[in-house]
Amino acid sequence: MIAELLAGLVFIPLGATLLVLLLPRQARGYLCFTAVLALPLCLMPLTQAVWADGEITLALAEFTPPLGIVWRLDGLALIMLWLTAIVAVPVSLHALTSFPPGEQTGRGFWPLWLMLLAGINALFLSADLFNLYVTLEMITLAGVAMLGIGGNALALKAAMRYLLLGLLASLLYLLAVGLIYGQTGALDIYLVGERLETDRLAATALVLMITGLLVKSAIFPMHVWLPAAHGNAPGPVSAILSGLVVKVSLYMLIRIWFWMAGDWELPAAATALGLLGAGAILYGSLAALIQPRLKMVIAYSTVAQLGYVMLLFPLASINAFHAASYQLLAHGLAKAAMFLAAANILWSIGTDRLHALTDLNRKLPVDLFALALAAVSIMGLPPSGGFLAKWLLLEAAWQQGAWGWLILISIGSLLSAAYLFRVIALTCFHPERRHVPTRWQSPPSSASIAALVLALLAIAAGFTSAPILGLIDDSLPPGGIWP
Amino acid sequence: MTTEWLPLAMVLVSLIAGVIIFLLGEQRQLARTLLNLGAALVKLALVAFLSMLVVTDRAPEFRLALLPGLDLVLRADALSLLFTTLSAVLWLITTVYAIAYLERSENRARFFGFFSICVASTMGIAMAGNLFTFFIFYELLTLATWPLVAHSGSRAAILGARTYLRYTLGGSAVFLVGLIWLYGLAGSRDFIAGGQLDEIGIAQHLDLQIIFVMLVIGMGVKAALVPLHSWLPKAMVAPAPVSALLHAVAVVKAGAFGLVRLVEDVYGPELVAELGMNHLLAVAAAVTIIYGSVMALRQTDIKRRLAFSTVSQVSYIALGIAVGGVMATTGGMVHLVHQGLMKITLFFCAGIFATVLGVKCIDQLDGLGRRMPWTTLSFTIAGLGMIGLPPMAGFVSKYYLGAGAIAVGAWWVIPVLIASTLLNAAYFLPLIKRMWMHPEPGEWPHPVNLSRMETGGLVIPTVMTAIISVLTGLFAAHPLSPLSWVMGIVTEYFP
Amino acid sequence: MTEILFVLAASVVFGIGVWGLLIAEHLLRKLLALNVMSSSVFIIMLVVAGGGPDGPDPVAQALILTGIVIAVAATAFALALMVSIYRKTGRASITEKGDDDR
Amino acid sequence: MDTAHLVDLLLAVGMVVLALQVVSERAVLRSIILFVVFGLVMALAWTRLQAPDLALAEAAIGAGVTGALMMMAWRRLLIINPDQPADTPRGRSRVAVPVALLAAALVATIGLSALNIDPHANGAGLIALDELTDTSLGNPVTGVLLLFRNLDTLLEMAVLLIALLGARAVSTPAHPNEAAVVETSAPLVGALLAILVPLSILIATHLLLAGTNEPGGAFQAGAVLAAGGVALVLTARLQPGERPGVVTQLAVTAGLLAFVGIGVGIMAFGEKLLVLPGTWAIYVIETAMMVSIGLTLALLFAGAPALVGRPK
Repeated sequence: MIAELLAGLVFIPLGATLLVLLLPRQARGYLCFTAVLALPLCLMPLTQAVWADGEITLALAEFTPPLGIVWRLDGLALIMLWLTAIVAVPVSLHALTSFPPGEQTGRGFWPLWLMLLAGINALFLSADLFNLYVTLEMITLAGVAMLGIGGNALALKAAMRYLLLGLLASLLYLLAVGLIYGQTGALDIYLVGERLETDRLAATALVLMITGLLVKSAIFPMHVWLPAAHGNAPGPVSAILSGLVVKVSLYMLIRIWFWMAGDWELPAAATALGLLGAGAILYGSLAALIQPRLKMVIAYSTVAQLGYVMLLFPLASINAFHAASYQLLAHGLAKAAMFLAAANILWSIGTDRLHALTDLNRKLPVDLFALALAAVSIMGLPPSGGFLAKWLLLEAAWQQGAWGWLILISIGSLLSAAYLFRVIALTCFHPERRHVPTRWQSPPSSASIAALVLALLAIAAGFTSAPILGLIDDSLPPGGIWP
Repeated sequence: MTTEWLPLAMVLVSLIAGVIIFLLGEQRQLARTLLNLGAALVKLALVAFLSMLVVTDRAPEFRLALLPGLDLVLRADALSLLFTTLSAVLWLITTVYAIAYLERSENRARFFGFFSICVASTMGIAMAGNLFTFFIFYELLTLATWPLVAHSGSRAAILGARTYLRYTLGGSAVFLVGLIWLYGLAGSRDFIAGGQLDEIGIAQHLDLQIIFVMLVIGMGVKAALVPLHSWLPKAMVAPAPVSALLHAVAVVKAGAFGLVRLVEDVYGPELVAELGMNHLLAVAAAVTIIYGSVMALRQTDIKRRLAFSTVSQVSYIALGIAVGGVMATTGGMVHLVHQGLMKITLFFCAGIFATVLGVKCIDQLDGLGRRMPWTTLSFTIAGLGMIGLPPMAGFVSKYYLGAGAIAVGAWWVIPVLIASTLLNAAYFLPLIKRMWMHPEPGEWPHPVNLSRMETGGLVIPTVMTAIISVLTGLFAAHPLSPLSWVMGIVTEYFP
Repeated sequence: MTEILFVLAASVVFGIGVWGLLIAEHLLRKLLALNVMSSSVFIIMLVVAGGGPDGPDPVAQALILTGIVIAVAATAFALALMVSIYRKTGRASITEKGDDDR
Repeated sequence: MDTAHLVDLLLAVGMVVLALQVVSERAVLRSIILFVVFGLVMALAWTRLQAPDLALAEAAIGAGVTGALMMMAWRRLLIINPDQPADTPRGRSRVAVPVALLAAALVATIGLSALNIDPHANGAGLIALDELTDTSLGNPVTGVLLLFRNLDTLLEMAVLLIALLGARAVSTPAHPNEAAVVETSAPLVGALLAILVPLSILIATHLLLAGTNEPGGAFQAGAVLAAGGVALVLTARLQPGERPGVVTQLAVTAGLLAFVGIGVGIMAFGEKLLVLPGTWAIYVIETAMMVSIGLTLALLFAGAPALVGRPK
């Protein structure tokens, strides 16, 4: 039964893509949405199984490592899968109206979206370095393609930049995989972790891998592609890219660092990664503060928020692990909500320039409410998932006496408050410049509800820590965590 | 019958009311009014019921684990009931006033929605059973108050709101770091009368001192301790009911209440004295008292004068708990109630002056007594109370403060009190004199014709709070008075 | 000997690819540089994996084969994207300032 | 120095020189042509490394298909705007040279140090050769691709499909000039096609069948099949269509459909996920994959969602 459910996570969306391409247009919408709804249904029994028996492994085609590929479902992977499923449902609900399955753009969107879901799920399940490469390519190509739907020139150029850097990053990663395979004769992360000797070759491979993944995750200063891509993508695609796609490579980075290179002691490298995170927090926040467009603010906010996850590497304790996972989860929910709300605003008034956003509290109360709730979580104000993440991170920093990181986190959250309150203030209280929108159409109510649901979930994440943290506790790296 | 949910219900009543008000939209005025008043009445009933439980020693407690070892605790004890009662009563009165005050303005749904959430967070602050819970609602309060300050949407309002945010968020960042530090040292502890940190060794006393300062900074921002006060006068651009709420019940009081919790229930007066932190707090409070009064004297705008008066008066609370001893602590804590009653009256009056006649500056007050006798009378009563004239409520507070200071040998408090009283008189008496003695001007700045409903809605709450403030002073010895209540609480701290 | 020669050549080709990717303005040339780079990566992967008397490591060969197909898929998609950009903007490059504005 | 090493040296030098020219050549078209030559040199290098599967793949896919795709894209650009200014590399990025040198040095160091490493005793490659004896397959690469690590191959087909879907999704309305395809009605072309297309099908089928025991397989076969399709597109015997029909969609997805159908459907019979039930399944899957790869590449080449026959 378990194997069927695991297969379902990948092959339901994949199979649905194939069916969507073959079926007549009337049936498409329902089919796609049903396929997305099936994901949380698959995850529920799997969660119970992981709770009861711990990690689940499945050797594909009955070949075990080093030859075969193994799927491993532990707590961390489960959390990421849940994030994917939970974000996917409202985003799909939104996409049903913004990309109607029968129309030209929808025909482009839905198969790619389902393929992307299949790729993301396959990546979270996979414990094989090369299989991770293939899934990562699936995700990158599908993500870039979705970004270009609609043919906006800015979006197309951003897509190209994203694609070129993404392919370069993939090559670096692939080269590293080749080197590691040469040394260990294995590709399974756990097995490689056991066999890898810490010589120059392995160190270089690790550097190549990390560099590639940092580019894919848009960690400062390799973030250059992200703001334009996330800021110009069509509505739900921004939510998908910011909520899910960047998390994927960050997750891989965590896996490789702690699971594959878990018993190397690399405090200097860890500090360097943390400093990149610090750069991301400061630069992303300051850049968000001066952006003229709502979606660009949110995009730069993603650059900043991902920086918090990087603090896991220098802090490297159980608390930091909790914090980073929670940050991935809470940020995914809140950021998807923000981008959906921004998409609705853009749809309604035809622009997302901040100075044009007046009186939204009366025109688009639900969307503005969703935006504000999500902002609460991003700023790390209680009660919200973002707050718990920040609390855990501060606690982790305190326990190690890492006052520098502690101050950084505080400053970062103040900066995030600065740029988000700026947005909300402009949308509600706008004294002199009463902007009369050139066009107005109210967004479909399901689109607004989708944004609101995600925002409420981001807040609700502030009350459901026990099961989530429990899952993480059960899936700590085999070599332990070292600072 | 289980009563655990009662503290939660106290918070949720206003929170849900707020959300429903948002959803009702701008036009459903009657439904909104009924909901507002209904929720306020329900809350009063809950407070009454809770008081009964607390008196009979069956105080309920609601507990929810947010993180392992980190609980959200809401519970009713004597101190929290003091604050909730004050908030609940004043909320009801302010709601009546606000409905009348905002009769003709726009964005009322937003206003009343955040107004309710603001009260909900005040309830949460009052009922918080540990510092973590306190912090959560403290932040929620910041969030809910910000749109109220910016409500009018004018440039000044937005700037005022921005200043408010900068101060409060900066303060809460410091608060959060202090909180993390404290929890790292001592773990999560519930509030206990007399403190919870006794067993922490002498080696950690420096840590405790730094943490104390950080937490005081966090709370001092809202309590408007000098030099963290300057957001308060700028926030005066908010509508009058908001100012009233801000100064009397919600924000400033939340900061002062937090200081009380910090000194009495987290560190405990003994430890605070041992760490030498009481002197620090007392000096900060004394400086604030004098500075606020002097600044108030220099203001020509009525609301700004009242704002600086708040800066000064709220610090009596901090001064009381810092000086310590049964009497002084009682004086400080009872001022929580007394100052609230008097200050809300004053702001109601200022709001009436501004809306009905357009009077905003002190030199426009001439002859108001004849035009609006009831409002002017209320203003006079509250103003005299602030000065500390017997038998007003303010006198009771000041008397206990002074006597308490002498009892513990803190003689230096007396000159501070005297100076402050003189300054109070100097900035209130000229106003009162102008209103009653000076002749009416030929023309008021912006006279408005109000309907009977509106006039009643504005004046009746004002008169009521004025009367209550007199009664609390007159019947201070009655067993149900705030003073007796506070005495009961304080005797637990100083057995 | 063969291996050493090829590894050296592939390393230089890798460097040339990086250089080309960074300096080229035309998107086609950037893509050519990427493809040149990927070829060099494949050579190194195969050489590093070693092998036995029957030829190089079969798993490495399979990985490279997969890599080649993925590279061609990505290239084909990138070319389609480039043509779309060209149709929209009349340029086959993405180096422009002011992209953040709308 | 014997002949073999001389050839190696020539190949190595050729690779470097060609790569340098591909990147630095003034005219883009010459770059593309040189890239194809580079691909052929690479193919020779693979044979020298005793990897004939890769040599075939490099020649057919790396050089052939990629070169054709590049060429077609270049041609489109020219059709859209014939006055395309020549592109010359300029020192745009000051970091380019240092980064490139660093990269080359890095790669050379690690590559050379890796040469000293013996193949791992428990390495996947040796185990694959062991496992192969239990199967009816003779080509270990095909074994890895379709039996031992078939999830990679399945997802790789997904990548190919995503590329096609993505190319469809990002396509903007075509320029009017683009529709004008060179119409060649010369009898010689017809005769050439009459030979070329059946030949490509024949070679593809051979590569497919040979792939189980000898070098070759679905990918190489698909690329050769695509070459036939490309010839038909170039001579306008097949023309870009607007909407893909069911047959096109079915052919494009056939590889994945067969793979998923068998690999996942097998679970209904109590087998484990992706266990293939026998050699026949491998043939079915490879055939379907070949069709999908061939058509997908041809469609990507034509830059269109579908291909239709020449209107009569």
